Amino acid sequence: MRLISYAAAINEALNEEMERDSEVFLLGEDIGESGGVFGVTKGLQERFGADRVLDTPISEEAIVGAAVGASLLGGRAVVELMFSDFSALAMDMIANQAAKTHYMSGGQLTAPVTIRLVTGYVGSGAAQHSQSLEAWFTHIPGLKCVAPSTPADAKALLKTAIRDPDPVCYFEHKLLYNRKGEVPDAIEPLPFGQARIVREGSDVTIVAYLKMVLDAVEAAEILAEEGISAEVFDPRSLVPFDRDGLRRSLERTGRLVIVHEAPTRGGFGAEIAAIAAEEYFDLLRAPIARACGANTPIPYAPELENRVIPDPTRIADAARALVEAGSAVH
Amino acid sequence: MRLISYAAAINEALNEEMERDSEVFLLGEDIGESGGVFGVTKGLQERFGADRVLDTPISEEAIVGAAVGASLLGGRAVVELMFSDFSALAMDMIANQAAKTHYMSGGQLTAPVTIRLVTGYVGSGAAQHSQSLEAWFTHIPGLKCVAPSTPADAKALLKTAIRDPDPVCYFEHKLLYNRKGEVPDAIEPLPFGQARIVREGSDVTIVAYLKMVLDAVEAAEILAEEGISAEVFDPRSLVPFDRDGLRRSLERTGRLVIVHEAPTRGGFGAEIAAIAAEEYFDLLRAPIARACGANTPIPYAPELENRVIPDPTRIADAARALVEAGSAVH
Amino acid sequence: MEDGGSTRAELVTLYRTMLLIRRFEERAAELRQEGFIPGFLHPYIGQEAVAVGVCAALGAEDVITSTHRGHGHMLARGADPRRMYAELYARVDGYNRAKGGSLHMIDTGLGFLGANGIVGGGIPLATGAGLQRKREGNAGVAVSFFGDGATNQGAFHESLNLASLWKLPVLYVCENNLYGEFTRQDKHQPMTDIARRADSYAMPGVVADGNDVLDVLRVAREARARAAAGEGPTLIEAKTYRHRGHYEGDMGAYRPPDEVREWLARDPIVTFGAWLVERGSVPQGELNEIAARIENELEDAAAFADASPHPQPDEALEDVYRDTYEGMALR
Amino acid sequence: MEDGGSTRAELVTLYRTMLLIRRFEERAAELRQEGFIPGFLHPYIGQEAVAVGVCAALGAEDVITSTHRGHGHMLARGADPRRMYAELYARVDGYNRAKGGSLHMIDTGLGFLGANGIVGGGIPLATGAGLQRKREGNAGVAVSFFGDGATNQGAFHESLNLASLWKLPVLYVCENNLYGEFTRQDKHQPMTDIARRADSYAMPGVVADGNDVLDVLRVAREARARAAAGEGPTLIEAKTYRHRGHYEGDMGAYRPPDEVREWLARDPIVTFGAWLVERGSVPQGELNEIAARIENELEDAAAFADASPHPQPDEALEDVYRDTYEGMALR
Ligand SMILES: Cc1ncc(C[n+]2csc(CCOP(=O)(O)OP(=O)(O)O)c2C)c(N)n1
Ligand SMILES: Cc1ncc(C[n+]2csc(CCOP(=O)(O)OP(=O)(O)O)c2C)c(N)n1
Ligand SMILES: [Mg+2]
Ligand SMILES: [Mg+2]
Repeated sequence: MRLISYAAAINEALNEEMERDSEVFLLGEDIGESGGVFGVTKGLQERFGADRVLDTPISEEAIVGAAVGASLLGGRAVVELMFSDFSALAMDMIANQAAKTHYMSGGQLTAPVTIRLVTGYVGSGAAQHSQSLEAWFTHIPGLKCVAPSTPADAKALLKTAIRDPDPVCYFEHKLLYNRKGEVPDAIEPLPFGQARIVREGSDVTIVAYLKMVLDAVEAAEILAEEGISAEVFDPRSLVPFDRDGLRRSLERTGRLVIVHEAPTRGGFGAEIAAIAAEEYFDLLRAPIARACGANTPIPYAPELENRVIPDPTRIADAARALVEAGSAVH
Repeated sequence: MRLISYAAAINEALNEEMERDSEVFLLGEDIGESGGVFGVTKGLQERFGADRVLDTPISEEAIVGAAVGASLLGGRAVVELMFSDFSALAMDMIANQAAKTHYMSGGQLTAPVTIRLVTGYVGSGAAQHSQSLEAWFTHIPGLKCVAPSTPADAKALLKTAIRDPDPVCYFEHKLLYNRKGEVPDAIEPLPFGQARIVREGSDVTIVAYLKMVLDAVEAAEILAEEGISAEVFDPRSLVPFDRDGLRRSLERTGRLVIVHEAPTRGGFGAEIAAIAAEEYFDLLRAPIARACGANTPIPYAPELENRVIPDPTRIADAARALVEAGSAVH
Repeated sequence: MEDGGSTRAELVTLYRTMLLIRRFEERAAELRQEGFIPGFLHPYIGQEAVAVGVCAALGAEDVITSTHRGHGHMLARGADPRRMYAELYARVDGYNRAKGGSLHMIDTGLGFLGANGIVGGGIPLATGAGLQRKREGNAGVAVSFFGDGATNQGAFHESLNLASLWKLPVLYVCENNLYGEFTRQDKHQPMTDIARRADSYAMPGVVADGNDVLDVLRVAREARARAAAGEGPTLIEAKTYRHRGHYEGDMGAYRPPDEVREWLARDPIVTFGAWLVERGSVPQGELNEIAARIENELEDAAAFADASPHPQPDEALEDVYRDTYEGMALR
Repeated sequence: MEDGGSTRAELVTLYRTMLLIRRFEERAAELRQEGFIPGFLHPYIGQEAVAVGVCAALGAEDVITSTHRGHGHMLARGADPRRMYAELYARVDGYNRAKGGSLHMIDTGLGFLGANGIVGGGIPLATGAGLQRKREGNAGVAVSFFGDGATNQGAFHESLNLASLWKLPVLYVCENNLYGEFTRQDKHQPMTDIARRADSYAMPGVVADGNDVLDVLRVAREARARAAAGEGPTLIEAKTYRHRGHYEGDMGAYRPPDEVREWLARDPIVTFGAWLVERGSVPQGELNEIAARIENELEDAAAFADASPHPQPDEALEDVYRDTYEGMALR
């Protein structure tokens, strides 16, 4: 076991996968010589050379497209979108090409590309550098989507993503990069679709991913002091999603709060709520609550940014309200 | 009252709005001289001239961007995306620019552009010409989204969209173009956020929009023969969404089936389900059901296409299951 | 015309392949009329010399991305007309198991990475394929076919810049048939020679007579040699014309009759056939036999398609993911 | 340098504006150091002659789209440093009510349609603004500033094609400062003169000395005249250099020291100041007074920003829609 940062864990995963398989290569804007604007790919170009860690022009559509095209012939391209907001420029290559290749071809061809999307708010990054757009991708059949919250998961899931035969959108959160966590010296790829119970509880289940897992845990601590036992559920991969894990958790708690940074309307939290309302309705002892981002762009000023992004207090308030109303309901 | 087609209704709305306001102009690929691949804009260039109905190169990002840019200075641009699938090439201009301009500028500037997205399956159009991508847009704060199912609504809502001060995504369904319906000789713009009860019922509410409204009505007829009274609820605009209307309907029925063509996972139906599970939980006498598109791309073969798109039978089955299970639940 | 050192057999094969494409498309149009083909069809008729000339310059390890007008490229690459018709018929023996249709036909065995429903969509993919070939030591090149209209897409610009910067082994083959859908070139771009756009990327740009299969072959050979030698990509503009409307059903009324007449008079197959005969080496009788054999082949292909079973509805749920985690990802 | 017929007063204003930008940016960097400014800052230092030269050629009805490095463009257009600092400070008196920050500053009153966080994002918007101006009978032109890196974006290609095809009154001003972020031009595109990319669109492309405010002014005047006369757009490449890192905090270690030294020696403000003095018309003392007045102005601007209130949290829920249907759309 070592205590390393989330960024270092991603770097290690890339390092080890490139070591393991010469078909793995990286491309992105300023990921090579300079090691990335967040330093995540530091040292990799020195180690593996400029033909396996490629600095690209500012051409999101072409670089994602090039990664997809190379993957059609067996290259294991890992392409970085420096800010996930820029995926808006590459949606055709992601959603119309990579996602649909296997299906349209009748199973002949696949695009096993890994797309790293640097996600979430960063502190006054404002409207075009702070978005959480995972809902665009979870809606597109053919894509898998993962969203790790710890260094260990970040490393294990990235290995899985790179080895996965399908295109994978790998969401990594800027504000987690410097967070440290325990990572085993040798770590195996983690199968997708296995949630992690971050903290056990019996009164309410709080589903959260990426940076919001930290806030959910804080919320659970606040609630614990009030005698409310909250379970924190980190799905880790959004597609596939661990439905059985959610069912088991709801069997314990009967109440559901969903948390993400992205705007509430049409966020992946809506899908989680729909799953629960369709399949686990009988387990619900209270309405479902979403403590998610406000339906606004991300503003610049800290006071405004804090207003639109969920925090432990708001998460705890939502959970508390359910527990108080909850038993009354049925 | 006249009986005209959905395509003709859209054409009339464009015609009358261009008549009314010289700032209204149209741009898109082959919308002018040839009147559009679906004939929706026929005659408009002859009538208003080539400088108000512009045929563009195949450059989705630039033409949507040009529409947005013109709207910043007061032009009322209406831009057509010949197939909504091609919006993947213009997402930056729609989601990062138009949607956020008013907010980022602190309310100084708006982009009152109307984006016409030609949506849905068409019969063996396959994976890149048949998508229903409305969920991408409903998730982005700053955009309004409308999805008419009848000629009258198509005309009234397009007028509202063009006059609206915010950017509006106007979804129109290919398979509705030739459907005729009653349209008043003079029609007023229809405020957004007002759902229409297509058919009243007391056992189950079926929410559907665009072409699926027709299938929902057929399903309701099937159910009626079995003595099940289904209400068909057409939100007409997705953003804003008529929550009060949904509540009133659920007060009558206590059961909810949601229908759309788009893949189930992360579709706008998930948002509707989440709203109901959050706000109208106490009104629900049964689990929520989604009779939506399969989580696959749209295949080419008719047999396969029919398998992944909801039809009256599948909608009726979902509703019946709720009614049968329903009362048992609580 | 210049034979550029092709053998008699090679020349005859060029003719045969062009005619196969022509007749495949004409027949497809009829079959669609008769209701056997449900989807869109964008006929390649008139442009045969481009696909055939380019593909004759390629090797087995080369790969291709194509367009909505892709039947010609696929046949020129050696695809099986039976499986192509079966796909158009939406039957299980089709190339894509009836999931793709005309717009998405793929034959990985031939390195044919697919038609594309997105104008310009194949260009970045070919660029990436070229990148992968370069990583393998320029073992083969990538070819991207696209039209004049596609050269106004951002994907074209970004891809050519990247390919030239990295000296990728890619042939960018623009089939300038003067129209993007119903819009004439002078209404969609302010210049005439698309090949000149290569200058923006310090890339060689060459114009070929797209109705002269030997000229296309010559130009493609040079470009392929340069690419394989690690000298980077080439933009080839083949000037040609589609004889029919944009898709089956479009009457092409927006095109001046004189223009159409003029181009029809330069039919790439008729002219090349005449050249083969005049040049004396190939008797008309041999060309007639070729034509007859093609009729039989297509007759057989249509019969094969017709006999092929319709897919089972639940097959629609397969192939979304190669690895579905026991179907979890499908939910 | 050639004064191109500018009056003494005009020349002094050019100097003053360049110096204002320089000092505004240097001070902003300090204020960020001291913790007054929360977000990213991309300093315009070194490129002042471009913004000032271009904006001096514009009229009141002209509009501008800018970039992530937009402070210089905005100040050259006449923006109020007090409201700019207030925005950087994230206070309510900022141009964007603290919602935008450096990357999104806007002053509609000045026709400044905004900085942009998306590289190349402003190019299609300026093209559309030009379209609107053309619809109004070329009442004014649109100017789009962008960098060398942005010229590899599809948006650049699509926009220039459209603008030239439709003869839109647009000035596309590329500030080639030799780097896109940390990547040198020769590593992001295979050519040197970006102005030549105009040829792909049958558009005039002109190179200007981006460190010579008078040369930029001359070139911009010609381009604006052509645009206003309905003769269409121009691509202007202004060769220049940023003195600092890509953003505050970046040390620019990736740049060869000689290169930096060489360009610093060509400082656009120092050279123009020297020229004004040598040319005799402007005594050094006058320039010193200008500098002193700027210090006061910026002192006052920073004080104004500091005194401006922080926004109330709930203001975050305003301005999503102009028309919220009583807040319905917000839910
Ligand atoms: C991104 C995109 N925009 C528009 C279309 C609709 N469309 C299909 S083919 C076509 C014309 C393409 O013209 P060109 O590139 O010259 O190819 P050609 O049809 O002439 O072979 C258009 C506009 C599309 N399929 N994809
Ligand atoms: C679409 C997009 N890709 C990447 C970035 C990150 N980024 C911000 S500035 C920049 C460099 C831009 O270079 P250039 O266009 O030359 O402008 P300069 O910074 O030199 O003024 C990059 C890559 C971005 N903001 N937007
Ligand atoms: Mg064409
Ligand atoms: Mg630069």
